[in-house]
Amino acid sequence: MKKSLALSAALLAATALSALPAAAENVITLGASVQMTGATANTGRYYKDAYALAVEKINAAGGVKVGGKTYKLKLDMLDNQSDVNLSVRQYVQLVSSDKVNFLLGPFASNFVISDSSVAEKYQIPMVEGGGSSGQIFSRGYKYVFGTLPPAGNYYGSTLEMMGKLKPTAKTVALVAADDSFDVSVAKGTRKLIKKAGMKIAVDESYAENSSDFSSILTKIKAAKVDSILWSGHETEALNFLRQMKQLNVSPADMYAFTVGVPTADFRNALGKDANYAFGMTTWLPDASLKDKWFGDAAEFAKEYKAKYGYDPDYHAASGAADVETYVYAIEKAGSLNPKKVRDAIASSNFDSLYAKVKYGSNGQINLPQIVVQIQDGQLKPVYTDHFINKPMYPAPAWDKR
Amino acid sequence: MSEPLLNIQGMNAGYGPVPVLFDLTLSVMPGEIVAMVGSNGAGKTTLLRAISRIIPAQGTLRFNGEDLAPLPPEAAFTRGLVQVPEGRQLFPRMTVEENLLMGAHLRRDKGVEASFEQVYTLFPKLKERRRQLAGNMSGGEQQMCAMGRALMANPKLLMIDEMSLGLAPVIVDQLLAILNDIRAEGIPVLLVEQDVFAAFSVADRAYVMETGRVVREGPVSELQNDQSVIDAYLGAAH
Amino acid sequence: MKRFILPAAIVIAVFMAFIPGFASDTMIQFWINALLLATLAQAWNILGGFGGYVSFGNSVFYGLGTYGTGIAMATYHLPFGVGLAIGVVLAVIGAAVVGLPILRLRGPYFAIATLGLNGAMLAIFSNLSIANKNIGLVLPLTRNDTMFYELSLGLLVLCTATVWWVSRSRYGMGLIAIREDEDAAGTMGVNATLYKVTALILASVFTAVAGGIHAYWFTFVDPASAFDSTLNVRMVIMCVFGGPGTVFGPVVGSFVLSAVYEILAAQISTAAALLFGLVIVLAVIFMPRGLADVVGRGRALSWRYFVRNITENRL
Amino acid sequence: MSAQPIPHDAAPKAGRTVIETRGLTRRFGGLVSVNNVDLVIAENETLGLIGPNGAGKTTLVNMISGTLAPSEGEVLFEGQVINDVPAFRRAHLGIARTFQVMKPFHGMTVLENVTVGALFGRNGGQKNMADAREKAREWLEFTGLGGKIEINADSLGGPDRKRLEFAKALAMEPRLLLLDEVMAGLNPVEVTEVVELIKKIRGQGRALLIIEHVVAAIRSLSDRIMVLHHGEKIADDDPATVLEDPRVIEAYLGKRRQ
Amino acid sequence: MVLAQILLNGVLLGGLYGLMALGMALVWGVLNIVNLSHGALIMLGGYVTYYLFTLAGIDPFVALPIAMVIMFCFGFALQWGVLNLIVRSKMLNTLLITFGLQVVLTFTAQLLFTADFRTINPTYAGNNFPVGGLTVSVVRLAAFLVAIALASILWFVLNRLPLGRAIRATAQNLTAARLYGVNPRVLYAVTFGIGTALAGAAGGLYGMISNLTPYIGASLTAKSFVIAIIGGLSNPFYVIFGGIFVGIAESLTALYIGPTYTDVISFGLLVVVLVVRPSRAVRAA
Repeated sequence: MKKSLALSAALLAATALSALPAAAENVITLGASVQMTGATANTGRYYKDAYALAVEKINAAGGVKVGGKTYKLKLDMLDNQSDVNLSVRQYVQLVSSDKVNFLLGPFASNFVISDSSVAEKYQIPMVEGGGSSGQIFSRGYKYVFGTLPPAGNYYGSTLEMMGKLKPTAKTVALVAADDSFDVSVAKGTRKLIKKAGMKIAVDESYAENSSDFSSILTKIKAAKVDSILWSGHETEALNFLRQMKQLNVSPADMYAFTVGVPTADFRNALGKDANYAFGMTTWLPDASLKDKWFGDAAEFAKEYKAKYGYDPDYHAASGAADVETYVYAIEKAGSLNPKKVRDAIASSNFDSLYAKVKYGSNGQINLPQIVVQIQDGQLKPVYTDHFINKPMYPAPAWDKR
Repeated sequence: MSEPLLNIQGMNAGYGPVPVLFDLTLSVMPGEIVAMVGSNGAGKTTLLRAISRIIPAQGTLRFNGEDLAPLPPEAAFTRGLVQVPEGRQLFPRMTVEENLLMGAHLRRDKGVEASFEQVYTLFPKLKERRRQLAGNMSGGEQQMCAMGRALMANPKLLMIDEMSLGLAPVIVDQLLAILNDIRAEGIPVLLVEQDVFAAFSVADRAYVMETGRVVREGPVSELQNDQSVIDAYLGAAH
Repeated sequence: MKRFILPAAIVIAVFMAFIPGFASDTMIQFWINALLLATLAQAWNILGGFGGYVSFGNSVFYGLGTYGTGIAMATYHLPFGVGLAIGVVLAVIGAAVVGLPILRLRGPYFAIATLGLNGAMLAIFSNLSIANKNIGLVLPLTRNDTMFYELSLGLLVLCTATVWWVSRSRYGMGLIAIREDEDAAGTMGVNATLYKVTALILASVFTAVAGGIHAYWFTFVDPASAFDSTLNVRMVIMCVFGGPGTVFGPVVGSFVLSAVYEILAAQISTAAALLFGLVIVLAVIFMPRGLADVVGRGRALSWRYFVRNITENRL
Repeated sequence: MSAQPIPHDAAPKAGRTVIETRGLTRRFGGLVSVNNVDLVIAENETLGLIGPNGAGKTTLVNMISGTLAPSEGEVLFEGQVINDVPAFRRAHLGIARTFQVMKPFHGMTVLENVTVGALFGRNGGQKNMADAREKAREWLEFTGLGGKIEINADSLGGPDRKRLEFAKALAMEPRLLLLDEVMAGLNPVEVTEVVELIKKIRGQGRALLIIEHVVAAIRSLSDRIMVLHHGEKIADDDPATVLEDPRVIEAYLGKRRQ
Repeated sequence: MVLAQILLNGVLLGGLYGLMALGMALVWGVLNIVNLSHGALIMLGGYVTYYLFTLAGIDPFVALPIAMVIMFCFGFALQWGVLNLIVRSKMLNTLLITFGLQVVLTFTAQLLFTADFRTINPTYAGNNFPVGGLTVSVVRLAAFLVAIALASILWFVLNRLPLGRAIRATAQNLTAARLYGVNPRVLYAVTFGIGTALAGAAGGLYGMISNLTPYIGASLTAKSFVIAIIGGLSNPFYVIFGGIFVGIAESLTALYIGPTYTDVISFGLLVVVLVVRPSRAVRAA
């Protein structure tokens, strides 16, 4: 027992020692806690790598100029191990002990919801590219900015496109996971479908992390729908599509997913079965997206691939834009004062490799989704507010491919 | 006189802090049926446990001329010292035949079939019931199954713990007759029994145990009418 | 030496009350978490450590406390205290309703049945509109971590005081008797059903309050984090690591393991979880009776103790 | 009832009936373990219960103490049928027992073990820890464990464990004390000590039921001896008569064969 | 028609569920260890099959037996070297250590295989054929048949071979089994190895129907656990029936109540089975 008391005492001593602050000169530190390991590390890596690449690039170009002084960016990045409790603690550490200047966000809405509370408490801005749930931006927080567009409008451009295609789909099966983000997507999509004059023939939600969709697919098959609009997580999208084929479910016209389709994983895993799947992305590595540091989005994608060995997707681009937001805002504010920088972020308006970055009054960006489709194993952008490429439409039945 | 098959000298044994056996000496000669009798709690079962080395014991323990003490516990079994445990310890949800086969579990020789024949000849009832689950049989049949299982191991010495326990006298008589047959097959038996006269009716020699000690030993013919045997059970007033 | 433990613990507790005055915010965050986890381990200790009933359903009470507070504050805009009270009431009802049928089960059956409860509860709350289904609830933000720290510390002190009382009361003697031999305890006059159910209810109260504090501190509640079965495994591990059935073992076990996890996460992040798993495996192998037993041996402790633990439990 | 035990030597005269069973039967599957047993023990009376292994003695005790429900028949305590009374309530009524396999509470000291008995036991036992501890000390003193109260119960040797079982049961201040093989595994000297101990606790209104294999001991302790064989009562009389009974001898030693 | 298709889905998937639980039930029944790392072993089996398929180009159904052999060795070593050290310990300790193992296995897998999800995707993975208006997925049917086949083989081994006899004997009466020369240490390791091999096979099939990440283990443990309880531990076919029962129950729940309620049903069933018939649920082979 004595020893355990001694242990506790040692812990307490450590507590006392940790009160000492650390200081830095001519360096602006950006703090982030992202999923490098654990269940969501698969997507977390986009943020880890994009943050690092953007910082490296900006420093190479001379860094940030504030009031005649040049600052280098420094990244203080921690691994939250996909543990949301740990991530909150790490953000507090970043703000209070490591004394970072500003915060970058983690991945996933539930992390952002809890972690952004830290930013709000300490009144240090957090620019995040990993959470788009309405709950993040409906709390009236002043210090949280998001570069992912709101969930409700994800299917906006898809439905607009569907209206222009012949034959026009009349019935829709809407399938969504039951988590915050996907429920928001489903809610918005229902309105959009009604507006487009289509009928929802099947409307199902499923428990997050489900791996079997055969019941839902059987219902869809029985309802003989023209189209399926699906919203959930990447692994589930993959399962859903595989099981569509296994159960021979082919809607008359088309099927689309909110996530998965733009990633290389999706195509690799499914091979030619990935063809015809519609998806969406807020971002494509397109040369039309000009950027101050990378030149354009295509260059960014090239450098990213060269450095990390895999293709970036919109998560990565969104993450890079988060870092760039700070550079623009700090230079504009001419100060490192969190409040001034916060105000400068709120009035951001710049072109980047990701998109034109401009935050709404609630702190969230709004972007049109680009409809994409996998055509002969290639990811093709199809539609934004006009057709970019010709869609392969309607999708043939599985046995007729 | 030839060397004893089983030779125990000065054995002490017990459970943790509770000593049970005190300076115990016992031997079994080839071809003999030896009875170890005594009332409940005298330490008979403990003795068998000490012999099969489930519990630690001090003293000499030799079997077939070999010192078992430095060997691992399974050595006793592989050398032919086979036990029919108290309460039969059958595999209740296995058939009679499977139970018997478990007796021959370690045997790789060609004699298993012959052992089956031998067991079924000794216990015709087991042959009738060979497809039945052991747990569903009567007590007497279970005891037969347990003895049959032990015989399947091709024992050099068969040790039977409380064979008559909970069985009707008629059944006990049948089993005793079978013990004679087993001896006739050349297998010596150490019979650990509470039922003195049942044991005496087949045994050549006997030991009487009381509270962990051997109090009398000798040929059954001598002990048969010895008052001290009754005293060992019902107190010294007899 | 034994008689110094209590005064020492009181001194430490008083000292800890002043930590927010000088420690860094990060440390306070660490401590809030560690204190809440220690409370969970300590609450588990009541039925698990003293009564010998291994519950994997305590996370249900945590979830009920979390949601009681969450629903009250987010949906009905009630004050925090009311939320906590609602959470406690929910948990107590849950413990009584669940406890009566399930505590009839002995040993492994009980543990197994409680394993099912958490999964069922998670699924139920994911579909409950009042709990905003699987989307979760956002609570109002409070900028006062010191309050959360002192609340957590107070709760742990209260819980530990309760366990201290249990350890030396008629009630606790009854629980220990049940743990050692429920039949013997019954024949000695211990009303086992009553004792077990009240122990579960007692545990549920502390567990629910811990859940409520965490919810408000964290400002977000969702079913997956509220009804997290690994949280239950963590409380069991912390309690067992420290020493089940002792007063301070679970607290020390929680603090040590929290620190180990924190250090691993900070120093070698990629392999941290892996090493944490290894710590559990090795602890079970080498010190199956917990840290308290190891430390309690004092000078008599040698490598033989660890070897004996293995030889006793291996085949 | 006085808390202070007064040593007795002579067995006191029997009084009011404490425990009675009528036609008590217990089956396990097809097996009848206890068959239609009637038993009566009065105040201050000691009944010895003997019989070969598997005769159903412990089953009978289990039914009286309430850990096992009878298949048929009744258990009456002081004239009241207690079939539906759970074990812990029977303890409150004043039934205490020891276990054949000794079960000290591990991780508790000797004193704590006995304190459990004092805390629960008859009429719900002592409500106050200090009183219970005091009572436990007295009984430990009485059973000769007074010097070992702070020792962990696990580290007691065989005879002391028996004493501990005694002290635990006595601390419950029972009206009926069921002793299940408290002498098993003891050497003759220790058996004598335990016999002396039991002699001391006879009387004071207690009824005693002793299961024992050491027949010499039980004959010196019992007012009456009852013999069970294959679950049935085959004798119930004074010790001398019972032990001469040929049926009893046969039950124990078996049938004489030629 | 929808109902028929749903029932068919439930039955086919239930067979795989049963196979997942088979190894857990075997280990539970014989060693009295509730193996919380069982799901992680399924996950490992999936990865082994995946790499045999992608790196060595072996058809997954051919790779399955190879994966089973590899997993057998792994399970044998795990029992021999680690679990054996606590096999006589309290049940709580076995639960904790297997939970710890689950953590270790999961994060080792993450270091070795990364967090990317993998699918075992042979060319015929999506094939299907119609039967009287119903659609039957080739892979699902094959998985179902493999599950039945493995349960049959296990039944045969347990009931007709000396090894299985020894396994059952040990489960029913460890003392007597030792008395007749069974070496429980070897036997336990072999049994755990068989359980692990079955988990490996389930993992390979799972990878063809769903996808693999290092983190699927925990939920698969829970599922296996529920099925082992519902099916009972006494007969491989009961476990498969348990799986089919859960598969059908989940499918019907998804059809009539909603897909988000499936877990309420399976965990609810578990609690009900335990409270109503605890002894039947946990009886060894």
